[in-house]
Amino acid sequence: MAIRTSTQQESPIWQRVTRQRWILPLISLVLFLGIWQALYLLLHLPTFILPSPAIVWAKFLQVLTNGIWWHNTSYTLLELSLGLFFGAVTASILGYILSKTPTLEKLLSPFLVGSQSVPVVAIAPLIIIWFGPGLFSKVLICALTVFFPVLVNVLVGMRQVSQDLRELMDSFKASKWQILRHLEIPASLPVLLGGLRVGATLSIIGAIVGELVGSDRGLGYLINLGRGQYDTALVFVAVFSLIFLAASLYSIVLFLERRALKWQTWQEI
Amino acid sequence: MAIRTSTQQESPIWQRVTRQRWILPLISLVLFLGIWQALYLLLHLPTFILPSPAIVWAKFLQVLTNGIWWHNTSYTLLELSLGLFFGAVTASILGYILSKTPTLEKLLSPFLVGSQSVPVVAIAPLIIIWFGPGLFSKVLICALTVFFPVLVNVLVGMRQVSQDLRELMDSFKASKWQILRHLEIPASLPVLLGGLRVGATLSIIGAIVGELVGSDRGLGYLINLGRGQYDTALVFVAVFSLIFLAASLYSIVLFLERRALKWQTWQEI
Amino acid sequence: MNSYPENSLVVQDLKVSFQETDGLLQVLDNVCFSLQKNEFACLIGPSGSGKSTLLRALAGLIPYESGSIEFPEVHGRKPRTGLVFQKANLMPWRTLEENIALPLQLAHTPQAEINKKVKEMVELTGLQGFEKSWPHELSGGMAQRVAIARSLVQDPDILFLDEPFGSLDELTRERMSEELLRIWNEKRKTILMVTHSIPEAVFLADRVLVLAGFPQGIVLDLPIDLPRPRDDELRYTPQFAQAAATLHEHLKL
Amino acid sequence: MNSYPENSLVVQDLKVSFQETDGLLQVLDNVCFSLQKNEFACLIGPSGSGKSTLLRALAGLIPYESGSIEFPEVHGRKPRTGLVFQKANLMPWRTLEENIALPLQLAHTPQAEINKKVKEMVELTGLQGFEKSWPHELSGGMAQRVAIARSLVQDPDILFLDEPFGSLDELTRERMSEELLRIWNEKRKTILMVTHSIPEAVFLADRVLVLAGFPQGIVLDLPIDLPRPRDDELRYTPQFAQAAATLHEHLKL
Amino acid sequence: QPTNGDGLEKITFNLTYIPNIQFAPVYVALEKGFFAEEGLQVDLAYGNEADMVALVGSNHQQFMVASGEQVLLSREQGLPVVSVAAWYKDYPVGVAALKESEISTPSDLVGKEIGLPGLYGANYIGMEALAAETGLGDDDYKLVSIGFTQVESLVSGTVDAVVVYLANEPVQLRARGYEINVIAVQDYIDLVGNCIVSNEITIENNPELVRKMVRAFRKAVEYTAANPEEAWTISQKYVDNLTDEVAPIQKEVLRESINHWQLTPETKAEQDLRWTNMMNLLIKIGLMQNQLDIQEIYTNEFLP
Ligand SMILES: Nc1ncnc2c1ncn2[C@@H]1O[C@H](COP(=O)(O)OP(=O)(O)OP(=O)(O)O)[C@@H](O)[C@H]1O
Ligand SMILES: Nc1ncnc2c1ncn2[C@@H]1O[C@H](COP(=O)(O)OP(=O)(O)OP(=O)(O)O)[C@@H](O)[C@H]1O
Ligand SMILES: [Mg+2]
Ligand SMILES: [Mg+2]
Repeated sequence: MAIRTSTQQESPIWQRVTRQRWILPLISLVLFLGIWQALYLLLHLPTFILPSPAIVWAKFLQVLTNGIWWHNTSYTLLELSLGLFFGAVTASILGYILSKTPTLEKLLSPFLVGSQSVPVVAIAPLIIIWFGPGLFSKVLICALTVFFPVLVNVLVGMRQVSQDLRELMDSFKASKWQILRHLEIPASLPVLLGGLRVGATLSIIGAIVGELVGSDRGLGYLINLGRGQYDTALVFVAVFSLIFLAASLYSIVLFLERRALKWQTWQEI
Repeated sequence: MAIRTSTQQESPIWQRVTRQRWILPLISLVLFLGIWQALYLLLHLPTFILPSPAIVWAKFLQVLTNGIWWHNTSYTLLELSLGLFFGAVTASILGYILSKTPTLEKLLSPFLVGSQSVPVVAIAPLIIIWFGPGLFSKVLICALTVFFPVLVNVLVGMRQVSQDLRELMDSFKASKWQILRHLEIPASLPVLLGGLRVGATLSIIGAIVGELVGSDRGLGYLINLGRGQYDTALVFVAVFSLIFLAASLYSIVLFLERRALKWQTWQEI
Repeated sequence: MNSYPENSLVVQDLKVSFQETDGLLQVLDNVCFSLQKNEFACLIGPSGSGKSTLLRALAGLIPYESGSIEFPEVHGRKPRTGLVFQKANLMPWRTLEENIALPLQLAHTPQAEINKKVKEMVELTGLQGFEKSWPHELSGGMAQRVAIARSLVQDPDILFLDEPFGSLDELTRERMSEELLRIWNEKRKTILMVTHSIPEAVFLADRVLVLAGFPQGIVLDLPIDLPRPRDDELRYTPQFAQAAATLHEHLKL
Repeated sequence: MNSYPENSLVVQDLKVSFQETDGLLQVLDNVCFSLQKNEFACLIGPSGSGKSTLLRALAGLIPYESGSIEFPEVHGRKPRTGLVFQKANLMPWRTLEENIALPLQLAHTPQAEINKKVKEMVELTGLQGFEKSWPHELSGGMAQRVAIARSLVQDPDILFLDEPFGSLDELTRERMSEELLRIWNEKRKTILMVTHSIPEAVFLADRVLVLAGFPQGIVLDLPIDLPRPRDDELRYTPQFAQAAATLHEHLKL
Repeated sequence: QPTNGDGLEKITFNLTYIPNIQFAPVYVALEKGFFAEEGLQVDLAYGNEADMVALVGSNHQQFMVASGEQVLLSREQGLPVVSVAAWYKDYPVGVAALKESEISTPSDLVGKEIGLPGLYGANYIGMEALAAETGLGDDDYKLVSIGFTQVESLVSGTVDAVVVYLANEPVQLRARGYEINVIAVQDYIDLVGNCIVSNEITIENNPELVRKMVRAFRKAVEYTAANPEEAWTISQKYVDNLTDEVAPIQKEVLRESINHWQLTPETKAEQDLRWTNMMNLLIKIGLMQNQLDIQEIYTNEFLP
């Protein structure tokens, strides 16, 4: 019918450049560093208020070589992974159970909405008083932050399972377990993973809150330490590490999402 | 065709009871208080670790009558409203501009994803250093927390504006401004408000973090005060007030959503 | 056909109603009909008359209030039934061949046999080369063929189809009808198909049943005595036009 | 009709292509035809042959590469055009009457006049009593009527319709066709309507144009000399069947 | 108490906030084996001071470092905590201002904005004590909550003066070339500073444990004061980032801290005065309502 010919018009240079996926983020980064350096030079602020990019970079290399960076980053990572894992797993299981028992769901839904809006920063002290200052409390805070977005999304996801596909499974006389395995889990996966993506970013806040209150390891500790020693470059290194962690976690979940949901068509962001 | 008759079968009492919208939340509340009281009685925990519901209630009445509660709650409310307002407005405007200039959007998108994952707790001290300890810093922290979810949702919303309706507007030779007013804003409103709903809950975290870091008023200050004075009941009062604030804010946005989007069919949660 | 044809489905005095919050919705009553073995029957009726409800009751998806649905035994066992919905109703997370394999997996069929049967169905429905495609990569017509393949893979004795071509455009629809006829010819099933299109019903069926709304039941049982195999020319013959006109008349009642 | 009919649209050698990332997609070429004043023409053609593209070019939504589209003046002014899309394309956040009012609002019409005209169109399309309804509360057929009302409210001289009944079932479709004919009778517009359904084209049109894919253009221009007003009986006459058969022939080419 | 394989008694020692050079004696006690000599295996935990007091008060844990006012405040709320040994000899809080501001005595603070982390904790109490003792009224100055940003806020002129820990912020400021005046609270009133805190249950059930703990800790304090360089080296294992840029400043912080430690025992009368002053102050500023019996609050029974 319609015919595709190769007489493509030459597109302007700018368009050809911006078509490279990595070019624009790179420009952004350079721009960001440029503005930062300019601010540093123009404002004449003392280094402990605003360090230059070069100083922060040197600090990063220093903590990288003397092992401090990895010592603390790995601890935060541990809290995060444990928190994410337990939070997501319990939320998923509870979510599936609740979605099967509507009365229980209605009974608990005020708590669900309520607890979603509990600022975790506010209850972190209570958790520490109740469960002590160790790893457990931090993992718990982290798990709690992940718990609700995932739970809510499992409920929403289960509700979105197509009635038509349920009837299809019924017409094949599938068992409850088969329906869970072959229909409900795959059908609610996109929403579940969407919740996990939000949860992953939030969980970092959870981990940091636990550490900021007081700890001797982790990136939150590094922030406190840097502030206590007026080593603002160290604070910057820790904050950028956190951003990097958050972005990586986000990308990993996104990657998992695209792997698991390769049957979906994808849009950026 | 099909005929509706009134020979409705009597439904079991339990079903008739649960059909009342307020019954289940009420049961939940009673259940919650019951479990709390039971824990209190069974665990023999000292009051400063777990106060009983009655003690917390007495504390609430005390701070209510002596004005402390309103003094602090109103301040947090002020921060919240200003932060929400400025955060949401700037995010919406920037969002609409970005969605019209894809190159700019691509340029900034690494920052958008990155900054969404900056744990606000981590940079709150920097903001106080840079912008001073006053109301401004706290409103800024709050606005920043609201900013990104709303911005991202405006972008997503604008992308979801139906191409068909754009063509419709074109076929009527509508101006850019008319397209914005009559198509783009109403079409992206649901997603925008969805972002606002998330943002509203997050903004509470923002306000509290700002207060916890350093403040002499607000519910975050009340939490710090309660902890400093080993008055756990006061901490509970402040946390419950926050939950109440968050839930109210959530409900208000939900209410606005349902008003503004009364053309949509609605589902619970 | 024998002089005393074997029945494959007998429905008597079927009554179906739905319990809704504000009352009992009565949808079907006095529905009586039977299908002969290897017969291709079409069911038409106004929107909301209960066609889908009838099919869902026959497929065992919803209970009925009174009356009876009987499936006489085939080769000494209960006959298997298959149902094709109005929408293709594919699982978007399964490839084309995984979708076809679903009912076999649910029945714990060994993998080797699954592979064999799926391959057979892919060929029968002309979907070779698309085995690994995702549903969203298929055209509407292909998706419908997958749905039909999925219902055929268990080798059902009776096939219920609920407006399987409802969402297709006229030309694709005609092509699909021809393909369905070819499959029916090859596999010889008893088929009951709901359709909105009078020409489609006339083109495909041995018999057309007209279902009126509650409480009337089946108000017309029209045998279509057009020669088989039928081809496209048939659509523009006077006999065709006449059968269509009769049905049209009864639908407006 | 006059012996020398006035033209309302003249299209000559129209060529349309889309610039895509991996090349130039040529969709239309050598498209020549003209519409007479107050004529009801239908456009049919295989899927993907460029029917929608042609309509969008005529309505000025996409640019064309070469050739010409001319709208001779009516009463000394440029004629107004209206376009109805395949989907009703209503704004879900506007009530039925607000949807109809949209084009008038965009043209800065005074509110009093808007009210008057909208009321008129609601009556013409038989939508009284639903003025305050939301689009999601309307049935498919009602939504299509709103779309038509919206395109008529500006009193266009030429109306382009792109498969306006595509998503409706056969019975509703027939009812809508009859209503469109009634409106056309009352308002006397020039109409060009794309459809997938041969019977629909024959039933409605004075002329049926068949568009083949690139690079053929219009391959058949068939006048339908059936008497008007047309009613349902017509569908089962031999003349009708014959015109349909001719079109069917040309579509398969 | 649980013991590990070596027959050592396992306990947790709660320190506040994060690892810090000011906790050098604890690190010295661990590294030099002072705890092990007493048969103790000590784990460290860090956290918010109030949270930690709650944990010791409920006997979840047995020992911590806390400031004197925390003992009083928590006892009033019913936490049975007891100070079992003094560490600091005075209250290490003061008000710092840039030299050019010409604030050098409490009376210069009149009409000024004074920054402090918040209206709670040691900084607040120190400031209130100074004001009460020097006759400043609530309206004479303005307190501004600035979080722990005293150095930045003072340097950038956000506030006129800041409340500081004598051993830390003044050192930091001077090291960065800022000339400052410091008004030390200890020059105007005697208050209790940091102590080793335990609880009544432990004292009653396991007084030997308390005695061992106090003995080891006192020994470490004396050793650290005598060998600051070695203590510094030991602390580098426990406190991250004691790199060359921060080393001179942090060493100075350690030296400054040692000046506040109680190296020669005080008389009971002197100690009673500190505790009573603190209690009266807390009552005066409304943080406490009731008079408590000072003798229940601290004990010298376990001192070597
Ligand atoms: N699960 C259900 N619960 C309640 N009412 C139902 C249910 N399913 C169908 N109905 C009602 O039963 C009646 C018949 O519906 P059905 O879907 O069987 O009609 P149909 O003949 O298939 O119509 P169509 O041609 O539009 O598909 C309708 O009034 C419908 O609202
Ligand atoms: N905006 C566009 N950009 C690129 N290609 C397009 C665009 N719009 C249509 N096409 C292509 O132009 C060709 C004709 O499409 P068009 O929608 O006009 O067909 P049609 O005749 O209306 O088909 P149908 O009957 O299925 O609606 C198709 O190959 C289509 O992929
Ligand atoms: Mg149906
Ligand atoms: Mg089209």
